[in-house]
Amino acid sequence: MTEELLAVRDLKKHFPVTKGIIFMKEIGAIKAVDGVNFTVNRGETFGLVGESGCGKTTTAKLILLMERITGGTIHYKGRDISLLRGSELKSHRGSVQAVFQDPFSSLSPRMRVKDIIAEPIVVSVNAPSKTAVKEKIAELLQLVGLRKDAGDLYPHEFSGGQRQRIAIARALAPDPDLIVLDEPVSGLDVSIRAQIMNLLRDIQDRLGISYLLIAHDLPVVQHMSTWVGVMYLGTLVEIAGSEELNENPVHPYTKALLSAALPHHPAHIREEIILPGEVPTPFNPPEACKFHPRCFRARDICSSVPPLFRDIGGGHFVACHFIDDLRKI
Amino acid sequence: MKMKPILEVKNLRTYFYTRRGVVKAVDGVSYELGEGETLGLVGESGCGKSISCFSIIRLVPAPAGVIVGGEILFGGSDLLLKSEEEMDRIRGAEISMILQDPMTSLNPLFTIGDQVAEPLQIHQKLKGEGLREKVREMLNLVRIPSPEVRMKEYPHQMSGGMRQRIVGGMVLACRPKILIADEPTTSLDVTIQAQFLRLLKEIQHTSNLSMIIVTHDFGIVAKACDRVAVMYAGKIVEMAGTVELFDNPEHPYTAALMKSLPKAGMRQNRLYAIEGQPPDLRTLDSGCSFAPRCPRAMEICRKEYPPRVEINDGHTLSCWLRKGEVLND
Amino acid sequence: MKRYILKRLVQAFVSLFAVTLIVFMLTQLSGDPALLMAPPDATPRDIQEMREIMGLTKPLHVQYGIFLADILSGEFGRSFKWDKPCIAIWLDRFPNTLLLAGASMVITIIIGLSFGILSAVHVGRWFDQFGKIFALMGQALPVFWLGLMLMYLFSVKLRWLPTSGMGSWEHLIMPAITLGWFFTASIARLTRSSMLDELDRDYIKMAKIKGVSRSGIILRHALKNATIPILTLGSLNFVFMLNGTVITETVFNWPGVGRLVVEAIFTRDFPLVQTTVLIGASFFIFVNLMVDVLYAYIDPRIRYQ
Amino acid sequence: MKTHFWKVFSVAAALIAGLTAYPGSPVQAAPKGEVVFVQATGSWEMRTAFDPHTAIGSSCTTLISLAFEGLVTKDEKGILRPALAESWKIADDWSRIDFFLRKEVKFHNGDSFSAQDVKFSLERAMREDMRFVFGPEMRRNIESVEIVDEYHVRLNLKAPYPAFFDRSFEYLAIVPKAYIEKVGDQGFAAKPVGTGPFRVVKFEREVFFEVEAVENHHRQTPHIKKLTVKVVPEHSTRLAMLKTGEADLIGLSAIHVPLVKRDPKLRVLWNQHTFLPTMVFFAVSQPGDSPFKDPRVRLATSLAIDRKGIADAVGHGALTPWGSFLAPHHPGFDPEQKPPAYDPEKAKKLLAEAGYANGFDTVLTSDPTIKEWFEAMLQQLADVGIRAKMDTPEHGTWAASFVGGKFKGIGYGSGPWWVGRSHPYVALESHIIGTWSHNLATPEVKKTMGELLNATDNEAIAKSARQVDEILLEQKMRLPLWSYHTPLGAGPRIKEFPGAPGVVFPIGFERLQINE
Amino acid sequence: MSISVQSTAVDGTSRQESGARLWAMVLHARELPLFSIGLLLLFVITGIFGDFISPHDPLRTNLRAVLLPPFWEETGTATYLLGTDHLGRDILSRLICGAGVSIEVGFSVIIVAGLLGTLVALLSGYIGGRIDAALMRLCDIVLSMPYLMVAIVLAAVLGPSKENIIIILIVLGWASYARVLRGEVLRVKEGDFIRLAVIAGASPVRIMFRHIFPNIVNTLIILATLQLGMVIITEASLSFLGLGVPVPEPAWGSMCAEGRGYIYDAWWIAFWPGVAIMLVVLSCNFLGDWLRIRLDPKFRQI
Repeated sequence: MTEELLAVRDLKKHFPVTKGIIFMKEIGAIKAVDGVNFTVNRGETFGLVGESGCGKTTTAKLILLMERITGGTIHYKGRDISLLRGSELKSHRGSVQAVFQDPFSSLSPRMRVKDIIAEPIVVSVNAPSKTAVKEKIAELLQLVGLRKDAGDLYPHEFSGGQRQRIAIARALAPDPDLIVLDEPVSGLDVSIRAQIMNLLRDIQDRLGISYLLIAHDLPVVQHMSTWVGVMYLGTLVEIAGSEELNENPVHPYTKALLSAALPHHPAHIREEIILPGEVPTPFNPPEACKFHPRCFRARDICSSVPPLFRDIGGGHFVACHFIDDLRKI
Repeated sequence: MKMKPILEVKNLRTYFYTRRGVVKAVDGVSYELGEGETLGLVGESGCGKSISCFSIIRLVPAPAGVIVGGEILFGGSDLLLKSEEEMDRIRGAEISMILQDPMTSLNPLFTIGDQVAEPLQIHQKLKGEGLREKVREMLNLVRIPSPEVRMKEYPHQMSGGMRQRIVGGMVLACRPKILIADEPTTSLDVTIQAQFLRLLKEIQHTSNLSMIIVTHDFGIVAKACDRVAVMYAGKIVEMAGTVELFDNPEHPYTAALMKSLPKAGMRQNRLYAIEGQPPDLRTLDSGCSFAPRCPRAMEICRKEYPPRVEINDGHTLSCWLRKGEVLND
Repeated sequence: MKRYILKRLVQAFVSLFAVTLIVFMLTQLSGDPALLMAPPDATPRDIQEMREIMGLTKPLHVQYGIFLADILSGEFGRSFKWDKPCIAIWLDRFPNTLLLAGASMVITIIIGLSFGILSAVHVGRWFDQFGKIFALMGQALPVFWLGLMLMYLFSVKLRWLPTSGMGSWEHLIMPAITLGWFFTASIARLTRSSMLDELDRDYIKMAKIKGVSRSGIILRHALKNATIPILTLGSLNFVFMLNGTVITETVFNWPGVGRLVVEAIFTRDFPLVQTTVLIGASFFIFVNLMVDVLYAYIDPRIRYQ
Repeated sequence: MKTHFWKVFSVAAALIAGLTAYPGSPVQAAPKGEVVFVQATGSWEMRTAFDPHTAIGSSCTTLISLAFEGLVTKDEKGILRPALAESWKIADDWSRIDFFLRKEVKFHNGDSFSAQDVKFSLERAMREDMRFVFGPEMRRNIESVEIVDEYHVRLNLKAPYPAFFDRSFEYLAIVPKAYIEKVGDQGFAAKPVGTGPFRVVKFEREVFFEVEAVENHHRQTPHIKKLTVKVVPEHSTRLAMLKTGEADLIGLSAIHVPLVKRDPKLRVLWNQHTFLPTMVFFAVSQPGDSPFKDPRVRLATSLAIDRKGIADAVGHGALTPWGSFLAPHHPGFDPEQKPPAYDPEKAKKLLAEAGYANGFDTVLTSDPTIKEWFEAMLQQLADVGIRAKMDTPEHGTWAASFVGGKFKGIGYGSGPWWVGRSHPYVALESHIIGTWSHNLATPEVKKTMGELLNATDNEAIAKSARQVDEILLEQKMRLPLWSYHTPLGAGPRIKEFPGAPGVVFPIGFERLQINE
Repeated sequence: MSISVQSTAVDGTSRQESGARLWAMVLHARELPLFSIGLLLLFVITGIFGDFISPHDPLRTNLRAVLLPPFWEETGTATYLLGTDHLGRDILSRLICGAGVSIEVGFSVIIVAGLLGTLVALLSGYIGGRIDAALMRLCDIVLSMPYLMVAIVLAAVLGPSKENIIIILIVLGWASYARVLRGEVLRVKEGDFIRLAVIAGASPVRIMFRHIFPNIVNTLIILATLQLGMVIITEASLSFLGLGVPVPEPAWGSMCAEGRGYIYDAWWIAFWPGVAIMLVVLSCNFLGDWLRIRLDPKFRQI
């Protein structure tokens, strides 16, 4: 039925913090990503949601092989890609593409749109002929809803929404199976946001592509995703199907996030769970359950024993000691 | 619910004279703000909502930006006729403002204490222990833990949420009557956003503060505002009480914006999307500025700007559709 | 911070070592001091003897070793021409250069800063334009040309100021202006642009919102923040002044390090050239370090790192 | 805050305005009886602060002549005159020189002068650790210094040593034995004491030197009370100082001569015939082929140069076209030796004869300090077909290449450096057979120079000198171009200052008279 | 300030603007510094075609016409419009041909030093790590050298010639480009388009030259315009010490330095090259300033 495209297991990224002038001594680490597990299935969207500093963007960078991992594995189409080097890496590049938040900084300002879109194809190991590239560009432009002659223009001649379309076209160019969408709509105006979200959904329906969507905005993630993972301070605290998460959130943090999400009608204001304090720094984070200092359910055990990330049925994973209590609420 | 207006903006027009033409950033905006009321100004970026607020306190970026017309009545007199020195006495003491980005709103070289103290020194001529006491009080008010310590610290030592609270404490130090909050939570994380909005509301209740909240997010409006004005291309297209507006959005733009927002917890198939781009404010013609994107645009929409009419108690609208209906009735 | 300073010191040490090597190689390549000092009727034998006495006949690596040892001893070697420790000669002259550079710096700072601030406040108006042209003139004219013109005007024509030399404060005016004008431009321009930068920031808007007066905004909020780049440039300019008084000192016959080094170069007084260049380089490195420390003093963001 | 800033600002502005507008500091002339002389070179060519026996260069002549005396000196005609020696006698075989000393001479500190001091001074100058520039030369030539009696000193020589008299007048100051033995070399250098017409008041190396007149000096009491010598390397600045009256006397750059002449208050004083700029055919001493190895080409070069034209245009009176290697004050000088007339046509013919009808390319090297003269020549040489590319290395590099014999083509030769060398051998030695000869000395020249060296009576000297001159002119390996006169700029207060011929760095300040 | 959605918004959310549009603006802008550009064009044209334009041979001395004043003075002649120098050479011709020398020196220095600096900046900024550390140390060393002193030493060692002056100014000049441009590279490197290029599999060389270089070229040009003036002034300073472009070649700096001796009675010898230097340097500065403002999105729309 569903086919695993990307499987991330116990993914870790620690940035060492050093001291010393000539002889560097490690005095600790920033644990940006600290043991993350999730799976992206073919043709589906996996959404990662969390607040700033929770490690979701670092996770994306690791999957895109822009940073070396500290630990764990990233299996893509059954192969561990985390340790690829040289020509293997080069030939892997292209099969996972990305769209980033800022449509202004993600297009090289000094290149024509057609060159920008063609770049992933042109630099690939077996680049197709010029005419093939040309056809491909025309096809992609049409797919993302831009005029044919858009290719000859420079990025600055487009508005934010149009640029994001160009960025999507570029990401589609090498026919990737997975696109990492890092906050693809948060830089856009409200009226444009819907256009792009629709476009992304249409493309997925037509091409069967998988998305790894990263965003801080819960409604957006829920709208786009099949599965949603909630991240807090470098770890996943909960994974569930999009609607399941809305209806049966289990982890206290997920509950808080949902309660804080803005209503779409004044009458719909939920009971608010205001979390005390702020997200701690990932440098020497809290022991055991990282959420316990802000958690309204925290007990002694939370600061001593790390909770397991458990399946509580139907692919709903939660990392909390009090799952059963919480489910009742 | 008729309240005594504390601030009346009448036909405000603020233009920017650039080398590439005149930008009519605010073009005939009128509204009033009742005592203790929260007014939401909603619109997409570039619609003029921020500039209209900066116009109130006469801080339009010079020399390009010029307030070319209108009246801003506050306490019985027109702010636009006041001298610069008089305005200095009003700013911070009577009318204050919070900007979007707490990371840049504080002067990095001064301590928190100094910055919160500054308006008190200027307007209330406080000195020494009295000043310190007042600063401590303000920091307590905005929930800064251990204010005595924090006073001596610098902005970069604070997190974003804390900085925004400090900004709040700073601008409210002299107990102004009006607070303008320009996208006060946009750059904050969801959970912190919730904290801050609640704090603002609390302070408002205790001190009978009138607020204008500028935002692009209907969620914030739903959560925090009593009345809403929707702006498009430098003009208010619709204004109503919050519940009324959410229940009966009359302007096609308002309605479309609301429909284009993804709803939490639902994986809808498609969102409603407004086609096209917001207009270039330099090249507006005489018709309704939303007409080019409006699915229900009529002949007259392209020719003449619709007048503002009151269609319900406190619900005003500028749209030929409704005007037409009214006429037909 | 301490760690950072230490790290920088180590780097500075490495840089300085490289500088000694470069300077040594350069001077050694440049010619024969014995020949240049001897009068025309000295015979080749006399000249050779002088060379031996100066230690120029030793192998290069030995000479370099001696040079390093001399630096470490603190004497920096003995000048060929003066037969004194170079450091002593340098110390004799340096106060004069310091005085000149100091006076120039004062002029530069006062004029540059006020022009910069006023230009920023009156951006685009006539004062801005005038200030720009005035400031740039200092950089657009060869220093010696400017110096001679000033001398012609103020000494020869108007007879207000003495032409040259050191003595009363009147002697200081023209050289200080000549030297300072050149640097005023950069300070004025930088002050203007960093003031404009700062005036554009959110915290300035916040200050206005708080009701801070115009002068308070300019002088208290913006200027303090704009100080950081100005401080960098100002202190580097000061080093450039200390090292770059060559022309001014020659024109106005100011007995400073600049004149000393020119003469040392022309007479191939290697130890003296090496000393001045080396000290000049260490100034640069040292001042750079000082500026970073000063930053920390001004900017809490750096202080608490 | 606001007022504070404007206060500071206005004070600063007022200060600047005050500084520039303050009229009360007019440029001041030296007080009555005092003279300021501004010297050109920045070189204080003594190793140790002020010890004449550590002299390593020539520009300290003026300073030494003020405070010190040698055994002999020169008068305004350039003739050797007694100074501390009343008379002297050179042995016919150059085996010794006897000096009979002046009596009742006192050093500035009151010590009496005697033969002891002469022996001490000469031996001190010969000491290796003094590193006196002529120390090696003295050690080569002087066997011993012998005190015959209190006022009679004998130099026992190893070889003929005519240069001794020139060294005596320029460098070989006689210093007080007792004083130096008391205060040591360092003490002496810091507070020098001599027998000169002026006594040192204070000095700062390379910056200024202040002396005051010695009353009742045994030779001549100076007319002025005080003299300050300043060192200002930039010629335009020196001129400005002269014009403002800050300087009474300056070392003038030749290019400023017309200016000074035009100013009715100022005068130009000349020290005649200081040195002879020559054109040297470097190529002759170089291996390989060169057009200049043909004497006809060299003659053509000589004929192609308009010596007078250049002298008029850029010499400003400092240059006199010259046809001899000797100066008028040298025995054997022949006033009939004139430079050849400017004749480009003949030059072209000669070049054609030599096979260079279409000309050829070469290099013309010049020291940067006098480059105008040779710049002016480029055109004239090109007119006859000698297309020279000019090269002006920095002085130090130029000197090293010259002495190293590394130049190609043709170029500036800096001498004979007459500078008051009264003996023709001494005047010619360095450039004709010595350090600066660029390997151009032929055996014939060397032999004749040897004869000149050994000659003792004036006639023999004159004969040999003329012979050397003629051989050199015949060989045409270097051409005399102009005789150079060193200009001094004198302000209105200078009444009279008879210079000494050939002296670049002026001496004889005791003869300087001023208007009051 | 513009209020269209795609450009800098009034709300203060300034966004990075692209270079190509800015260039278009540069070309279409109404406030071109016409005077500066005209002067620099004149400078370049005379520099290139100087030999054809100049009324006389700039090297031709005429000892019968030395120190002639400009034509409007009593003794001046129309043959020598701006007068003659101490060797009777035509000042106008020397000025015109001197532009060529100044261009040759100025442009070779700013081009070579600029490109060298750019290369170092790209390697250092993009690749980072040890290469960065080593190159920046080298930069430090060069920058720490007292500029004029070392220039004098170098000029004395190498000997004054046009080529050597160029070499010296390049050796001492590249580091400041490298420093500034490295900062730019670090800034540009943070752009998402660089990340996307990596993801697309572009090689480091491609990223450096195809992506980063076009985005720092503005800064390079601005720096170069400002440096051009510095180069001309430094050459003049070296000439003053007798270490500039040697005679008889008519470089402005050396003309000025040589003419200074005549400043009191033949002011025109040093005056005209001085004015020429001043105008060109001023123009460079104005153009540089103008470019800086035009190419900086923050100032652009005011």
